Amino acid sequence: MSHNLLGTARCIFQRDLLLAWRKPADVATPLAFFVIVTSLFPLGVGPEPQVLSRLAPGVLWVAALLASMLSLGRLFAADHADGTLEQLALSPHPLTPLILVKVAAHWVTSGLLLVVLSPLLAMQLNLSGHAMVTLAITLLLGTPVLSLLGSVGAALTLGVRGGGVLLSLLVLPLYTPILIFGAGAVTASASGLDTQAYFSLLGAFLLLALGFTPWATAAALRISLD
Amino acid sequence: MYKYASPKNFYALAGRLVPWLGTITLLLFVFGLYLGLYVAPPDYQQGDSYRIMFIHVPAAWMSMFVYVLMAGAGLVGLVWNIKLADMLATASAPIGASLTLMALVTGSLWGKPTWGTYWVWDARLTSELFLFFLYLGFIALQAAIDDPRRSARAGAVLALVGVVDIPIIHFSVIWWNTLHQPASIGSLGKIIAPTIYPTMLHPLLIMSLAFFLFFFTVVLIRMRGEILARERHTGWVMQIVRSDANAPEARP
Amino acid sequence: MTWHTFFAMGGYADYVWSAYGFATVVLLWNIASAVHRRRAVMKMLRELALAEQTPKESAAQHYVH
Amino acid sequence: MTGRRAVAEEVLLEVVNLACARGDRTLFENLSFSVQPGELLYVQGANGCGKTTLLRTVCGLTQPAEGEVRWQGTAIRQLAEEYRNLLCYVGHANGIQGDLSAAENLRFGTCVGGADSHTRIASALQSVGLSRAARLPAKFLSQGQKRRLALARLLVSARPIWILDEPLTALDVDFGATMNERLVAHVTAGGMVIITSHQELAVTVPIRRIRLDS
Repeated sequence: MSHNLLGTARCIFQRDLLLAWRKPADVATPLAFFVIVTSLFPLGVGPEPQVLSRLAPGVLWVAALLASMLSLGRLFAADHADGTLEQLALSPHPLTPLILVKVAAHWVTSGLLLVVLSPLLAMQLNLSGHAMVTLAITLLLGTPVLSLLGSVGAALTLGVRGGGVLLSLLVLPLYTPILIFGAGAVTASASGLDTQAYFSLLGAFLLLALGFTPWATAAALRISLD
Repeated sequence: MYKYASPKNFYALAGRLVPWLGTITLLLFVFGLYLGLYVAPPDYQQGDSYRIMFIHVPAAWMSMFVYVLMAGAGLVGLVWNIKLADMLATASAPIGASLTLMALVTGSLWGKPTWGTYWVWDARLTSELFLFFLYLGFIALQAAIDDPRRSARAGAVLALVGVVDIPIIHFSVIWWNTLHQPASIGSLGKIIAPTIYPTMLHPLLIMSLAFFLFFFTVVLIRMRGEILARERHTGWVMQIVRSDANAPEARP
Repeated sequence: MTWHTFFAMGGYADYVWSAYGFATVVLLWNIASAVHRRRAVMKMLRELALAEQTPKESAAQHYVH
Repeated sequence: MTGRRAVAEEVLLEVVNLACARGDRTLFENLSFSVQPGELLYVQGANGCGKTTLLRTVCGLTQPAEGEVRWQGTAIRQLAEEYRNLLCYVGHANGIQGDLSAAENLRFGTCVGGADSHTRIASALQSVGLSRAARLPAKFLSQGQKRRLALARLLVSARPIWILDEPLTALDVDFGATMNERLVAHVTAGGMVIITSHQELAVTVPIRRIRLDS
């Protein structure tokens, strides 16, 4: 009797969450980065509430983008070093859905926590209540795309010298559409405009990324293991 | 056709093609520049500054074309394991990156007389800037991986993800640009579009063709280098090296 | 049209000629680096071929030079 | 048609004209062999001659420069999941996460391997002598114990093809003997083993050897 794909998927998801639970520092570091970077901005541009609320959507989104990127190192590196990745690649299940599960588990322990933290930081930067909700929704739709796109970069740079800096060079340009529409929605909401179109676009990006990137990441992982 | 898919035959074929392609490219450049700088009349709005278009626009077109070609070649190399396709992708990257840089610099030099400032977050320039970053990523990734096969395949995956993302980036930047730019500043493309006359269109097309052939000339030279490097253990490359070593001082 | 008005570019000489100058530099760099890369590979291969010969042979060859 | 089929079934795992390269160094070329049920193939050769690469290529992890690996006459590249379902690979890396317990690691390993393992985890841990360490985080295990934990996957997943890269390194003598018995049992039951090892294999079944560096 062999496990079906769903059983294996659940197994991977639970294991990755359990590992994150046992190594909380790894999860907390990108979050701390998010908080620190956004707290530095008022010191740089001055404490005037109008200036801060004008800059807040961009600052929060760029900080979330960088924090999400920094957490990517955790996605495959440990599994690559200890041989778990080989076992995944040799699993009798196709690699693509297994990768999707790993990215999902990674998002739960990175992007989702950024969403949870965001209202706090939005308050710090004097963002209105309505815009705060918009920020949380855009992060909820956008950070999974960041994780999915980032997984391709993380897989490509596995075991490559200068991997960390290289990863940022590969991944950040790909992130631009998410930044534009994520921050755009928050700005629009802060000035009382409709944000429906932004949400639809971010949702469309999410579907596109779900369909395309796990395949690319699986291909990249097989290349890195070769 | 299939005969030339072997690196050895391609090396010889490319060696024969390069002088011809190079000569045609040079003639097209001379003719295009003559039409563009001398024959075409000044624009009634922009005066002579619009003449930068004859290099900016072909460079911008080529920068996108080369990236798509690179991704296509990468896909062919990835799926059918064809070395020449890998080499084409690797050889294209620095040329594409340099043409993107050219589009950026000439665009900003055209922007100064048009907008009064060297850099405006115009849709075309911003897209080009991110395209440049994508090229840099591709080159850096391939440079960081020593194993030639892994390097080629990793680059191919990145180029494929990039080629899907480029239209999205482009469209996002246009959307963003229309939201944030005051209406008085139009994009460079919009400024040219209504005022294009045959006297301006002809040099533009000839310069574009010249850039296109220039790319192929240079990519063939680069591919010859790549072939030598990657096939260095084969008999035919060793033979070329030996015959070349007999007269090393004969070349400048 | 005189050469002078041609080079003046209706007052936009700085922008037009620096754009064309930069384009020329990029195009020439492309040719030079492509040719240089092929030569460098060839040189490396020659060194490799030399290194693979037995020490005696290469010493003799060196002497003949 | 039937004749061909009979031949194809006789030769199960087949390596045809295989060539592998690392960087631009060719490790081996024109390598052909086949493995039948009940056979143990011992891959020998000096360090760096491509033993690990050969094993990874037979698994399908590494793509060969030329040639192919076939299962029942079909390239494993085409079979993909179907072939991986027959395989258990223990490589240099143990595939063990230090922050998971020994039992959790084994459960995850067999689950990824597609085997339903709930009942057999405990007995497998016992037979590799780790039942008392079952709930200990794996980072506290010794090198030998980690190796044993990795090898326990073989016992749980019950696959016909075992591909083992230096399974005996870091193992103490006692468990080395147990491992040899396990190999014999697997081969006698009609399984296949492809193995590399620095230690001589003290098994009571005939060994087929290939040398890569000659």
